[in-house]
Amino acid sequence: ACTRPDTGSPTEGGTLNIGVTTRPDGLDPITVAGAGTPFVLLYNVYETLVKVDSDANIKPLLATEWTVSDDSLVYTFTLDPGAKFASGAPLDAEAVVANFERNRGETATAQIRDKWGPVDTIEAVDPATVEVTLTRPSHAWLYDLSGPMGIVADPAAFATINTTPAGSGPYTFGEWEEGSYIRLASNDAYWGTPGRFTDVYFRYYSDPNAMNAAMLSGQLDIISNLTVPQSIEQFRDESRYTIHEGTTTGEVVLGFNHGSAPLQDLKVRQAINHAIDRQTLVDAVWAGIGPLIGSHVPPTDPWYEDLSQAYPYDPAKARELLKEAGHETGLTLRLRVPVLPYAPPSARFIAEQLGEVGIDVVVEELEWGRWLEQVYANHDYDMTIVAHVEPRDMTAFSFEGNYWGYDNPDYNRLLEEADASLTEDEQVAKLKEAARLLSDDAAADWLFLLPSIIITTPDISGVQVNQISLSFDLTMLAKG
Amino acid sequence: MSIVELRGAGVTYRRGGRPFVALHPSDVVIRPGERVGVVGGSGSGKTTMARLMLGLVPPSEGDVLFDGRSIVSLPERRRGWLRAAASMVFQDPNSSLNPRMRLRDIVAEPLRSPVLQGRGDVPAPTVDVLAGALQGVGIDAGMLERYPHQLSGGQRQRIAIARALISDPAFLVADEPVSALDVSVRAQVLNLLTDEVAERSLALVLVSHDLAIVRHMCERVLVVERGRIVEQGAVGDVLDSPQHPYTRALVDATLTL
Amino acid sequence: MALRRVLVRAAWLLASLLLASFLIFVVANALPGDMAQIILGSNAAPGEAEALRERLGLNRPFMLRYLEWLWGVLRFDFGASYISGRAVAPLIAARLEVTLSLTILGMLVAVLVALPVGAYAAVRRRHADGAVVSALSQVGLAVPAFWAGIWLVIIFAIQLRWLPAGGYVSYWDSVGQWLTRLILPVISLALVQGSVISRYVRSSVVEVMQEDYFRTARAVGWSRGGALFRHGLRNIAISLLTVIGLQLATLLVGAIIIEQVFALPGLGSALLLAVSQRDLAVVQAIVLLLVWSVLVINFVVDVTYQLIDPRLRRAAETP
Amino acid sequence: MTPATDAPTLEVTDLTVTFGRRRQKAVDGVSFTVAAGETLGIIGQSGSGKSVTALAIMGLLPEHAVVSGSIRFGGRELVGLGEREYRGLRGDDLAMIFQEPMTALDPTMRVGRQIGEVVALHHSDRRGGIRGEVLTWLGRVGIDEPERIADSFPHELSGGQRQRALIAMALANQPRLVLCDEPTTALDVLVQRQILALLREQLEGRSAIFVSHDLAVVRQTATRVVVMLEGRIVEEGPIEAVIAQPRHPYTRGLIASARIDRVPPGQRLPSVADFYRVEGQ
Amino acid sequence: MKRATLHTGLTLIAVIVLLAVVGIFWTPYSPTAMVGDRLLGPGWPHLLGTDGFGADIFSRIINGAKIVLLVGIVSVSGAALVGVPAGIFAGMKRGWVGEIPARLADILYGFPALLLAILFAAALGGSTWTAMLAISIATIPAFVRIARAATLQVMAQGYVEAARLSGTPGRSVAVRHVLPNIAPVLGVQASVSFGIAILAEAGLSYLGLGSRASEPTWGRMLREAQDYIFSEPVQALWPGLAIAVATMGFNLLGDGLRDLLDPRLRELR
Ligand SMILES: Nc1ncnc2c1ncn2[C@@H]1O[C@H](COP(=O)(O)OP(=O)(O)OP(=O)(O)O)[C@@H](O)[C@H]1O
Ligand SMILES: Nc1ncnc2c1ncn2[C@@H]1O[C@H](COP(=O)(O)OP(=O)(O)OP(=O)(O)O)[C@@H](O)[C@H]1O
Ligand SMILES: [Mg+2]
Ligand SMILES: [Mg+2]
Repeated sequence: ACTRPDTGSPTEGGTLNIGVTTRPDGLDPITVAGAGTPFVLLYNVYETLVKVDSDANIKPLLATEWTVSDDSLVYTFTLDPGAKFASGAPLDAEAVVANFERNRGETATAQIRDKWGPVDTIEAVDPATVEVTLTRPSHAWLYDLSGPMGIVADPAAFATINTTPAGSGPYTFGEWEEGSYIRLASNDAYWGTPGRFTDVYFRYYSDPNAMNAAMLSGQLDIISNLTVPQSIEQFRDESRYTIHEGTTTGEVVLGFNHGSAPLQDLKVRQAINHAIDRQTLVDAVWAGIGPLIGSHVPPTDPWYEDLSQAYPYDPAKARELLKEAGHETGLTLRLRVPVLPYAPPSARFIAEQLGEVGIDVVVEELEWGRWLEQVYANHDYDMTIVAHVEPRDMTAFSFEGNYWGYDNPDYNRLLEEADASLTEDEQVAKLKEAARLLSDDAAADWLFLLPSIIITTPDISGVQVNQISLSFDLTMLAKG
Repeated sequence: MSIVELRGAGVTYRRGGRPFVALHPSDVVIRPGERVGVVGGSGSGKTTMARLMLGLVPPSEGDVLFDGRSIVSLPERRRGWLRAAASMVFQDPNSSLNPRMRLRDIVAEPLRSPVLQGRGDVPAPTVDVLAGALQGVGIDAGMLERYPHQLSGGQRQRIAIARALISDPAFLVADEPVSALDVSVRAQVLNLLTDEVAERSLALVLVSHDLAIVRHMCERVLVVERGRIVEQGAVGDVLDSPQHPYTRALVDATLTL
Repeated sequence: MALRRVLVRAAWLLASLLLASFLIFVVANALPGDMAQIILGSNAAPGEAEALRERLGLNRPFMLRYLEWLWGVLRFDFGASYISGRAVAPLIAARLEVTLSLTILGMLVAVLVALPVGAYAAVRRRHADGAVVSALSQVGLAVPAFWAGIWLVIIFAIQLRWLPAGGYVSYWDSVGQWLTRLILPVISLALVQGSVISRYVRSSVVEVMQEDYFRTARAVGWSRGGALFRHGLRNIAISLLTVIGLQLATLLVGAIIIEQVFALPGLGSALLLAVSQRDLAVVQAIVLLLVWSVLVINFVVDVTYQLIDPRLRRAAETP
Repeated sequence: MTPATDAPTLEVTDLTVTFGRRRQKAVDGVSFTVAAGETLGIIGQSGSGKSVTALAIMGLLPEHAVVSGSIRFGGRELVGLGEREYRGLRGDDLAMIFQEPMTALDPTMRVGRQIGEVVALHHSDRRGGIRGEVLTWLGRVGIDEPERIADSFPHELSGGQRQRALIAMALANQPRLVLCDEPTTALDVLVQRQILALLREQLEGRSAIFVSHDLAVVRQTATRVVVMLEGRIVEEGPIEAVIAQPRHPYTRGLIASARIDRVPPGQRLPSVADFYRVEGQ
Repeated sequence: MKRATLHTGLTLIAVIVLLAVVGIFWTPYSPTAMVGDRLLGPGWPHLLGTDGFGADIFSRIINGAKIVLLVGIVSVSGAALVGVPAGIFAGMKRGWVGEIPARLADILYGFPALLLAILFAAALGGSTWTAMLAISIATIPAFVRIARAATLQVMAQGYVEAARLSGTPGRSVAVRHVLPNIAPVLGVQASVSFGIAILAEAGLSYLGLGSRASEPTWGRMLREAQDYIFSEPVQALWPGLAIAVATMGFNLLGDGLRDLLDPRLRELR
């Protein structure tokens, strides 16, 4: 059982250049937050026991198989006997335990430690078997194990791991020219099917148009994500470029501050949902690319339901609702958005449309640091727009003190029950219900889902169209 | 009785870091109503001496007295009485008049100065007063609204004289007042200066390298060479029978028609 | 003594350096937005930020932190990045190579172009061709640098594919690559700088041509151009060098937009990133480097005038 | 090129110079000649067109000046002469000494080189011995330490030394005509006297024009004088004759006002205005 | 030719001023609203077409003229208001007191507009006003320098000495003598700074540190047009042209003024 391509063709060699806009802040995904680090290293340099495929199914990677006890508390993983680190050292249960203990230890980021929350003990039963005991059942835990929290690094290299990543993946870390690129080299001693490229460069661009120019001038083979979809026209020539449109897990949310008086009223929130023509918004600000969702679930999650038409565009209805809520004479709301590519244009559009139903919107643009402080930490806003890119992050609405101030005990209970449910079907059912609850509550207005737009030269194959993990997975990529 | 007195006063400049003695310690006494010429070659220290008398350069040694009072350690704000009692006419009529002021304002400026406010006899700068001042130097009162660049060099120097005299000072320094002027208008300016000085019986220090002018206008002369007073005395005595070789050279170098 | 003046000026320099370092520290620390909060991003758990602040030492007294930082700076220790934990000094050193390559080459090209252009515009200023050259030479001041850069990329990198669109290769890795990568950014930079300098050259040349010694040179048999070359340039050079020196100092950070357009990992883009991440260690280090270098360049320029003869001093002081 | 001895070195006929759009005539129909070996004085009030006349002869007027009439130098017409040929004449056959010794020398170049350049520019064949020539000339204009002066920058010299250097520069190629535009006005009386003596000696046997507004100065060097007033020549003649018997009232005024020493102290000085009313005075 | 420079400059500026004045009272459409299809080419009724958001480009250009002038006026006059008195003070005071403004200006000089803009955007949020503030502060040293140098020259003039001799106090000397005589130099500096300010604002907008979506400047329009540079290159033409006209106008004005005012350029005097 193997997720890697076994089509037999050996390493063709050659160099692959990938354009990236999200920079890493460091090289250890455990101690450094931010999406830039796992983007490069996960699955390419570091591997995990399990991996999620593009249909969101959990598949074996370092673990050939695993069993779950009846009470859903004990997970037993059997390691692939062939697995070894790039250094040649065997990847055994000892190494996995050492890693897991580090990953949930002091130095790990809060976010990662949080994900280890349900875990009680981690033990090496024998060199090929690892046993993890939970304190409460959790579906999310196993899923998350496929992400950064579950990476298995070479324990011999722990001391230098933040400057020279060392793992068991098909590529090894080459070098990091800060601000320029990270180079990965093919791992000649890889225990599975090796990568196809001798060298892979992740090249960093702070200006997306500079990245486009590099692609157009032939300096890049792949644009890992086109963050200015308006420029997609440049790549329409099929003989030269292939456009891979897919989805991500980034919900662009028009968030309401539930602590702000007018927005405590469900009718007002619903009115706003009715007042915004989301399809036209996507057309205007995101080149029409990006699906409508209607709740905090991307289509790649098993509990996705199309709720995008729960509040169809209906200004008359919106006016009606506002009147019912006692705002027929008008209502003024502050829309404070961070300066990120999608937010200010969306804000401009929303201000227009809400204006038409009698809501006066004062738009303020905040630099990211200030947004975090004023909106995220201090809740000083009425409405805001931000994309939530973490996978499976419905919990964002449940944790205490979330910045929307959304607090619905029913919702919280549903999430808890879903995580603890014994079967996957039960989990899916509960989460569907939770998602509907969010929508019914008009807890926010889900504007659209950030698309994944990958541009490659036509000879590149094996592109993972949907960006559902934090990794830019090189294992399937091939050229020619 | 003296109006200005230098007591062992000397000036040392720091030029490019190196000390340079522009005026060696000298003793000079100017009496009220006296006209004194200062002659010497270029760079001999004439201007320095004149500026020293007005407190425009501090002496590096010795003392300077005006009306019997030492002015050396007085800060600028306590020199009002000196400013009220002394004026100067500069060599270059172009740069001594502000090109962006009308004659009216140029001539009125000393009257507006706070230092004169304490003195009772100061007229207000009315149009009549200013027109009178202009007429006094032979310039039509209709020119009050003009700017300096609309005047000829000779007229400009006459304005400078009008300005220097309007506050009715007791002491006037004229630093080469005509050397920048065309020969053809020098005489007019000199005549004016002679008349005014005589009329007000003010003390005059006239700096010039032209011996003929000094001879014509002054009673006493100081000859300065490289920062030292090498000879002084009544004009006739010094210029007719110079004792010092430098004075002799100066007299010999003077060209006459 | 000339030495005395230099010493006085040096004392001023020291005071300025110190004051600048303090101001920079104040400004950087006054940046709103809690650094711990930003490091943790939008997924922070409560209480997490406080712990991180404690760990980073941000809770200690301000003056103490300033003095520690200053003491470090004096030993070339700029601390470690709050974000990545990597030492700041080597990071800046790597960025500095890019920025210096860009600005020095840019300035060089600008001067080489501006001298003849400015001189021509000055000499022929009463003729149509002079006015045209003069107007054209100012295009760089009328078009935003990034705009010019984008068009250069479109033409030379994308359409013609003669040159790469961006990126940087170190001089020590490959001189040829280094040069080809820098051609387009240097041209965009030189366009603006060349305009500034050619404007300056033009007015200096016009001024020199009014000088008596220029007339003397002509009276002795030099042609206009010959007199300009033999006698004009030498006089212009001194004050031109000042302008170039000071311009270079502002360029160090001014090139930031060019860095963005051409994806060059220079100091400017590092600063931009560091500010947005509130990586104060990096912000302070870069700003300090820039401000100090401006102060030092100013000092060197001033002292040069103190030391050279007074005639030249006069010539150089006219702005 | 040896001119016939009887032909004048310079022959200016009906020279008119206008400036700018207002077409004001700075020089208005001026005619005079300078014979071989003669020094002609030009005096006149400030702004009367003396310098413009001199610069017209040198061809150094600004481009917006319009020159008409004729300037014949050694039989050759200078008005309309090509820049290239003019350049050959300047500094070689035609030389000029300017008023301001402070600013007329390049502050960034050693004096010796500036003088040597004049020779090198016109006589590439003499390149080898230029340093010697420079030193000789510096000696000839009365400089005691030619070596030191040659290696100095202008600002290191006194006004008199600088003016001497300028004179050496003008004379280095033995020009046939030397134009002196108020060469001593910026100097102090003592130095002025020395320079005048030097010029008298050096201009001996050479054609020259000596411009000044001071008759007493012109008298030191010139044999003949023309008096200019508002762009025109109002009087002309041997200098002593003009001083003794001025015909034009302006000249009379000029002479009277120059004789301060003859007026008893306390009496009014005669001025030009008493004789002739000049516009704008 | 010098008059030609001046007149060309004045003409270009007049065009911008005209647009700005019109823009205060009227634009064909709302400059920020979606008024038509997206990315229309030039034509009728949208003279210059519409942008990627569907807003009328012509209206945005007119609206931008107002802001561009505002940026210029506010940032330059702000800088002059601080820089000129400081420079005059530095030029008039002898000794170490006079040195202080000059040294402070040196320090400030090391903080170019961009740096300040980054800091202000971080501190106050990016907007046209923070951009103006940054440009303004960054322009101060230029005014200090130029005012100081010019003041030193004026202070060496005879009329200042004459004023001092008649007891005129320092403040009156500054107002009556120094300021009027350094005004022309300051005028030249101001017009040059104006052009620089306009470009600086465009640059800041490019980095996302300038104007907001709700107050579109030409710089911001240019930045937005960049996303369509291949499919709709004319989008970028209009704001680019507008910026070029404005900066060119002020630069030419500066050159013209300099030539007109500089007495040294009146030849042969
Ligand atoms: N501010 C100054 N700093 C340094 N040296 C100075 C200063 N002012 C004057 N000197 C020098 O002092 C000497 C005397 O100058 P001063 O101006 O008194 O001479 P002067 O006799 O008036 O000469 P002139 O006839 O040229 O006006 C000169 O050598 C001059 O260079
Ligand atoms: N470049 C110029 N442009 C316009 N007018 C000029 C120019 N040069 C000289 N003039 C005018 O020509 C006239 C004659 O000037 P010129 O310099 O020949 O006088 P001058 O007799 O040499 O006077 P001075 O004794 O002051 O040197 C003056 O009215 C002057 O204004
Ligand atoms: Mg003097
Ligand atoms: Mg003249």
